[in-house]
Amino acid sequence: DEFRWASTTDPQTMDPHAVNSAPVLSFLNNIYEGLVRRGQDMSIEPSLATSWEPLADEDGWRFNLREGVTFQDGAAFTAEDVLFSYQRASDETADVRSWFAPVTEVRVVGDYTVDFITKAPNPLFPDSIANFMILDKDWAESNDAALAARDAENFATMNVNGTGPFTLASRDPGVRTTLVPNTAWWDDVQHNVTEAVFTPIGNSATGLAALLSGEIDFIQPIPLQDVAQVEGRDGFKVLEGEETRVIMFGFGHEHDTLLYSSDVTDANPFTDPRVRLAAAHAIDIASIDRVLFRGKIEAASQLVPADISGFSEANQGRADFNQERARELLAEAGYPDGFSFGLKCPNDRYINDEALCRAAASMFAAVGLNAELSTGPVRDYWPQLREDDFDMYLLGWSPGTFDMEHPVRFLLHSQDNEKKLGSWNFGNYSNARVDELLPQIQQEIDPAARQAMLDEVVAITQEEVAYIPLYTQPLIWAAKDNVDLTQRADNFFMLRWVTVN
Amino acid sequence: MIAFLKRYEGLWLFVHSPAAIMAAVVAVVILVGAVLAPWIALVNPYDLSSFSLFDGLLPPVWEDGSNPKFLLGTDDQGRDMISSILYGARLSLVIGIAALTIAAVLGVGLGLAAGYYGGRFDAIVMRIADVQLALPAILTALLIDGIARGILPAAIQQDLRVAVLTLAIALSLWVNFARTARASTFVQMNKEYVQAAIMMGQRPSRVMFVHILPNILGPLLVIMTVDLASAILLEATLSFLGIGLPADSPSLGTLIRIGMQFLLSGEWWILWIPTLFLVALVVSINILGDFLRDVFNPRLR
Amino acid sequence: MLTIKDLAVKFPSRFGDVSAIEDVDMTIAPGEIHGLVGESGAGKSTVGAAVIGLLSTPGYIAGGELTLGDTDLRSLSEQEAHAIRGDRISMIFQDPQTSLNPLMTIEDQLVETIQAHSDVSQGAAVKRAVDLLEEIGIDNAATRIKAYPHQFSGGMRQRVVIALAICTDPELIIADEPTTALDVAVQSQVLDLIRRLAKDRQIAFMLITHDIGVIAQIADRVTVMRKGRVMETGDTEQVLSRPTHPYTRALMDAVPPLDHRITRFRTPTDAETAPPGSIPDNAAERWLLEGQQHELLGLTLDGIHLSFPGTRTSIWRKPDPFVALQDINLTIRPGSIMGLVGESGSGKSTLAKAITGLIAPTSGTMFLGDNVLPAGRARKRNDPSRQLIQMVFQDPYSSLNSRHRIGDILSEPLWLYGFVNDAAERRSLAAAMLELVGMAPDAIDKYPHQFSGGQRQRVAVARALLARPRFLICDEPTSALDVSIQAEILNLLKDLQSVFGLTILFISHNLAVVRQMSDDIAVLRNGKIEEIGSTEGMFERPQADYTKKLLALTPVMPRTWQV
Amino acid sequence: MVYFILKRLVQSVFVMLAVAFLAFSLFRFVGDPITQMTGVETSVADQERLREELGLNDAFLLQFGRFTADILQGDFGYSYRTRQPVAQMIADRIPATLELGLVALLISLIVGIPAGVYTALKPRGFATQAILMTTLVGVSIPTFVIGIMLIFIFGVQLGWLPTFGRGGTVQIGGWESSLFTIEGWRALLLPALTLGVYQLTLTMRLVRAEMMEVMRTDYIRFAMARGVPMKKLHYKHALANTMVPVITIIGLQFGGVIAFSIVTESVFQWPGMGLLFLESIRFVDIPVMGVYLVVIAFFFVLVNLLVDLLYVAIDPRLRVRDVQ
Ligand SMILES: Nc1ncnc2c1ncn2[C@@H]1O[C@H](COP(=O)(O)OP(=O)(O)OP(=O)(O)O)[C@@H](O)[C@H]1O
Ligand SMILES: Nc1ncnc2c1ncn2[C@@H]1O[C@H](COP(=O)(O)OP(=O)(O)OP(=O)(O)O)[C@@H](O)[C@H]1O
Ligand SMILES: [Mg+2]
Ligand SMILES: [Mg+2]
Repeated sequence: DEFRWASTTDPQTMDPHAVNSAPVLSFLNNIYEGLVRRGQDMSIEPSLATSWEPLADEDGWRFNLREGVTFQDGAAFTAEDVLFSYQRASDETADVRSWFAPVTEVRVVGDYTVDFITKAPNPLFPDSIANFMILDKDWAESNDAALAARDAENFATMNVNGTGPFTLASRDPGVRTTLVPNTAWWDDVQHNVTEAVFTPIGNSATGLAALLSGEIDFIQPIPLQDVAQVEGRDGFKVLEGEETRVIMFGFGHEHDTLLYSSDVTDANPFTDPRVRLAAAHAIDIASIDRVLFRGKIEAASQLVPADISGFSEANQGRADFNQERARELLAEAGYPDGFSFGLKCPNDRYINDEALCRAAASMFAAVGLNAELSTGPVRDYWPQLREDDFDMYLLGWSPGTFDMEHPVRFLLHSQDNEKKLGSWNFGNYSNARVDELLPQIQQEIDPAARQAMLDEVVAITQEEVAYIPLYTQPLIWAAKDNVDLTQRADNFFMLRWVTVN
Repeated sequence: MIAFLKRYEGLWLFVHSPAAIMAAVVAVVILVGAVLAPWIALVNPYDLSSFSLFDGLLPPVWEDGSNPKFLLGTDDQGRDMISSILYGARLSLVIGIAALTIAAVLGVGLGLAAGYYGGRFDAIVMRIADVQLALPAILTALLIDGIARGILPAAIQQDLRVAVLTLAIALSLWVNFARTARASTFVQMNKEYVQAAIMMGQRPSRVMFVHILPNILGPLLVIMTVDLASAILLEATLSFLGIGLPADSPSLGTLIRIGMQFLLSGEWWILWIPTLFLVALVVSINILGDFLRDVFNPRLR
Repeated sequence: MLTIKDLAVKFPSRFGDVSAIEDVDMTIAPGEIHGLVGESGAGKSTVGAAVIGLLSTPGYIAGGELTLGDTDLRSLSEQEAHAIRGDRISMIFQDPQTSLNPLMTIEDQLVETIQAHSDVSQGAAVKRAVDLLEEIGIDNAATRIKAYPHQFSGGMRQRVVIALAICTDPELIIADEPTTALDVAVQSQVLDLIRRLAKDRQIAFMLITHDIGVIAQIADRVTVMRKGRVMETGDTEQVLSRPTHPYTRALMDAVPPLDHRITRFRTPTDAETAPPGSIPDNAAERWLLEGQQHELLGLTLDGIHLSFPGTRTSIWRKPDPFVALQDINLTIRPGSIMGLVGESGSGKSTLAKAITGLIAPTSGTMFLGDNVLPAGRARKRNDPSRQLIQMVFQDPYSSLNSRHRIGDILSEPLWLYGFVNDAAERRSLAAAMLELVGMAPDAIDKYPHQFSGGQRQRVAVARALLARPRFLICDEPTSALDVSIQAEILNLLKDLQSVFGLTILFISHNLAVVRQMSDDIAVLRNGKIEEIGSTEGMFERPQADYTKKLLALTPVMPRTWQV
Repeated sequence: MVYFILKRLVQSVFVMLAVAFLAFSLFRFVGDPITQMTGVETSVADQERLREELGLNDAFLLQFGRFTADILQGDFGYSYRTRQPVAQMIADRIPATLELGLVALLISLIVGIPAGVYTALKPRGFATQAILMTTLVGVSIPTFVIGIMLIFIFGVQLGWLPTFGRGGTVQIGGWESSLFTIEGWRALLLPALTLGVYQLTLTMRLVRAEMMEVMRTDYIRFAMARGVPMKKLHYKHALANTMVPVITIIGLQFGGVIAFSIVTESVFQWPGMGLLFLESIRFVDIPVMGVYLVVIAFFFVLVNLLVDLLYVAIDPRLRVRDVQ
């Protein structure tokens, strides 16, 4: 059946290697496939590779490829295509090349066998390439699309040739994109979609109106406050879940002084863990949940939600809402009357981000932490964070690999440009032990030992209040009642699980 | 009494125009409320400790589940609607009036000079006006906002958002003043009193500001009122597009923008009460503008 | 045929109903030209508008009878009244420049009017329109009819207006100042046309004017109005030569005669307007006399040439300049009054502006006394001539800044030229000057709009005098005023000139006025001086053809009628 | 005439260059395109390299010079966001915006002019007061609120009209038009109305003021005095003369229509230039923003030129050549 859906952002390109952004990867996962893929529960399962195992004599992984798979133009899928796609995706022009940072070489072993050689043991490598999509070598080369489009468009920007369940029927960027099923798909078809039309709708009220008026069958996401409205209407349903994204406050750990304070100008109180803990105690997560999120969030204790691998079961506690304690801690740290500081937040990045920050500022103020709130669009938010232009900031993090190692690498390890570590650790939280543990975690094959190390990292960073984890961001999708679909925790929407009744 | 009123024709007209009286009452009430906001408002939206998320989303008193403390309910931050609106009107009016003043000074000054000197100077001013017109208000706002962000130290940017926005609105309004002032000045330039003044050897600045300006004030005043309304609306629109004020400095426009999120969710008051308020304000300013237009129209005298 | 009885018209105003006219009685017979005279605001136009049913809102007829033939005009419905307009009653307005729709051709306007009232085909209507234009003296009517109004001259336009008024064969035409905006030559043509139409077609005319000369020339009967009431009505000859009403008599006295010079106009001696010099020991007078640093100053213009740049319409061709003044040589003797006459557009005001430095001549030299007078921008703001030369403008309504108080207006020259540095002193001097020009000193705190045109012109004169000028330019100072008020202003100017010994350039298009005022006269036409000489000489023995023609065409009262 | 047009064109080039310059200087401050172009995991070094490649590290004037030089050669560059040619992206979106703007303008004229005439002729009537008040309230509500309200009333509650997009479009010589299908018109109605409300009020008030002025002129009184039928008087004589000044203002307001179409397009997900511009701002897509502004300036200049020509067409006094 025809299926029409909407989301806020249009995928900018049809080239799977040009842009590493969720809208693009999510959309193209319907068209292209990788060696492995994620199932409904986010677990890794075979896709173009039927099986994989660590190499015996060197660090790396061997992938055994599926035979008999053809691209949508009819060409056969072979190991050459994997090698080609690797080269393409790890080229300078590609935005996804960081996935292959640990890889030193890819070897075609046979028509249907490929080896990925890594610098060091890398137990998580297969997990990290779930979004690595394979193109046909001949198609790309003969259409001048051997490299990802960077400055100008190329053939792959507007055209596709994947192995996946759907293929592109028409594309009008920013307006509508139509997919039709790939009749030659190798896997069992679970959907009954004959044509799928995607429309980006930027304004959430408009999107909801489009759903309620029946012009679209499904929309992702809808605003939290409208859940009741949709549920209350006949013929519509809301799908609620939790994204893997944890929202947190970060601090300017390495700043000597506050940038935005009107009273404390010669020191940075946030270098004192007691102050950071005080801030954590000031947050009334229950009220945030009730008023801002209508009871749809889960409080977070660490930088990943509970169902992510590596989650530290041992450290599930979080600083409770305790204004008394917060004031005490401030007094202990030498700020009995509190102080003022600057709080930076984006206003178009996370669900209710601006409202959250306003509420948090008000909660901080109640214990004497007077936040000067400054919000702005994300387009100049990141540059500000990169320039260290904050005292405290809001950040959401979704582990791309669905493993705890990801936030440790990006958010907890000290900044290290050379090794490309700690690149989103804007406040440069730095702990020698954490830095020491990260490479070990990355290489440890034994799950228990690995978990122990992760537990240690979480314990340290909780102890030091490196961040204040707040909650896991909810995922709210809405659809017509007659549509069955699967909501995956990474907020990817897979057409192959859609059935229209 | 009649004699007094006859002397002040505008006043006489005023007491005989119920619409104008009503508009004036509404405008004055809003104005007074805005000025007195710090003293009469229940909470101060700028003082984060004066309200609490705990009180969030309470409906107005006539609905179930309300808290009599908050007559018109609270928003998603727990701010009293009445207080937010009073402070919001305060900010909107400050921005509107300030933007208007800048626009008027700039526009009238340039327009007067263009009309007075004519020739090349006039041509240059009018081309600049064309450039301004070709850059719609929204884009001007973006430009100013962007430049301010680029050149001002981050620490004061937030404090200057209001100033930046004001300037942006002012820039998009000055052309109106300049064109009107220029056209009226052209008319006045042919009037004999101006020629008399020039002939006597008076300074150009004196001719422009002492002689001509008072005579072209009428149409300018009308533009002022109409543009005050547009300035307030423009601010709301810019906020909607995300280039206006941050949510914690609630202008009427920001309140409406925030309220838009609750259009469907059942918390109607968060959107509709500020909207109603804005409409009342803008309509009454416009009515007063129309009224002024009548007063200044010599044909209706 | 038209009978007006006890007509009253009221205008509801912000302060209650105001009676514009009351108890107006008048009858007009077919073919009769009925003159309606009176000062401004007397209600002349209101009578006309009431008859044709076009009172400007919110005016209404409060009482009386209006009958045309056997139709009671007051009982008509809105539609019926509109049907009568054009069909039986037409109207001609004062200004031919604004009476025609600028966006439609003459043909369209004529045809639409003809078709509105008679059921004729387009072709027939066009033919009738062409015939009509020819009849009223437009050559080449068949092609000219395609033109737009702006392509016609003023006189032709007024003829078109008349053609529009008569194209439906009305019984009555109300002509509201039909010639006031026209030159004498054109005026006489239009008046001839009206006379002919009245005679040939038996159209009745209600001719509203304040020019007694025009009335004297063509009106059969005349009605004199004042303040909304009829003062006197009767045969033209009787009313003008043997007025029974004192007001009519006063009005006649104020009419300047063309054929002889009178020293002073007789005006009703009003306490308010005591002649200057009669006020004993006036402070302003003393101040003026003691401040005369210069002896009498004359002005000489030598070969003045002035052209305006034309508007550019092509990239390749430089536009032809418009020559406004050519080779003007003129000497104004110290202490004399030089009259400057000429039709509209002849360059009179341009000459005045050149002398005041508002515009610069293209070539030629000007001398004030023995000194060269710098031209245009070359004249510094503090050049002494700025003070020595002052001007009284034509339009008393725009020559005073309506946003300034009279006191401020009068103090300005005192302050500007550094005569008096003390504000209080300036004020008392201004008050004294008001007295000198015949106004109550309490005027000092009022605004110009609180005064009549004549009073404003007095203020303008006062402002000019307060600069202690030696040379005064009066650019049609009375053309916007009623005859009676004109007489007062002219008297004032004469008196001031004799007391202070000013040299005056007196500009007017009214030959009769110039004759009363000036010692010498220059006649200007198309930017060239046609003739120049002493006033008496010129009026008695005009040399140039143009001057002769002007004199012949100016409507005058027959000498025998004059009181 | 030719001289006049040429003169306007020269002035127009100046205006466009100035707009381009201003526009270009603004982009430096909108945000950082690089962080928007790359993913979370892209390393700082890779970002730097990209920045260098795009010439973003060059001096401002150099960048501007390159931008204008390219445009003058007909090269509008490529979008940072989609990597498509900007010229094509904009060209694809022009029809949507123009049709929306023109229909909005049309609505404002079709409704505004008669309403203006009516309220001018019956200045004290009850209907007049009602019309004036309604429109006043109409323009006092921010555009975006009106748009969403219309969507919910006519799209969701009544289900009469679509809530977003352009509906059915057909290609006519490369021009994607929604004016030739019922669906297209249904989709166009609400956005055009939203966009037109402000213009409508403005047009109405202008026509009303001018009309009242014109009705007092001598030539109207004279036309009345010679019995020209009332209808003709109002709609031929008075209205034509009213339109002369009204056209200028409406022309000038076209810039406003285009500007506010940004808001309308974003509310109705109308795939026009305004929506593209907003997206481009979000992604700091400098080439697209630059070309957009130049195109807007071009439209503005074009409309002004048209207005001048229209002026000449309406008003014979301006046909200098004809004067004999
Ligand atoms: N529209 C109006 N509203 C109020 N009063 C009016 C109006 N029109 C005329 N009047 C009044 O009616 C009186 C007569 O005016 P009217 O125009 O008939 O005078 P007039 O004799 O034609 O004067 P003029 O020679 O200046 O044309 C004046 O006092 C004027 O104030
Ligand atoms: N600034 C100007 N630019 C171009 N032409 C002008 C300008 N000023 C005046 N003229 C033209 O110069 C001619 C003379 O004008 P001027 O005002 O001197 O006439 P006038 O004799 O005073 O007429 P009136 O009796 O109507 O006042 C007119 O044809 C006029 O159109
Ligand atoms: Mg009159
Ligand atoms: Mg003149």
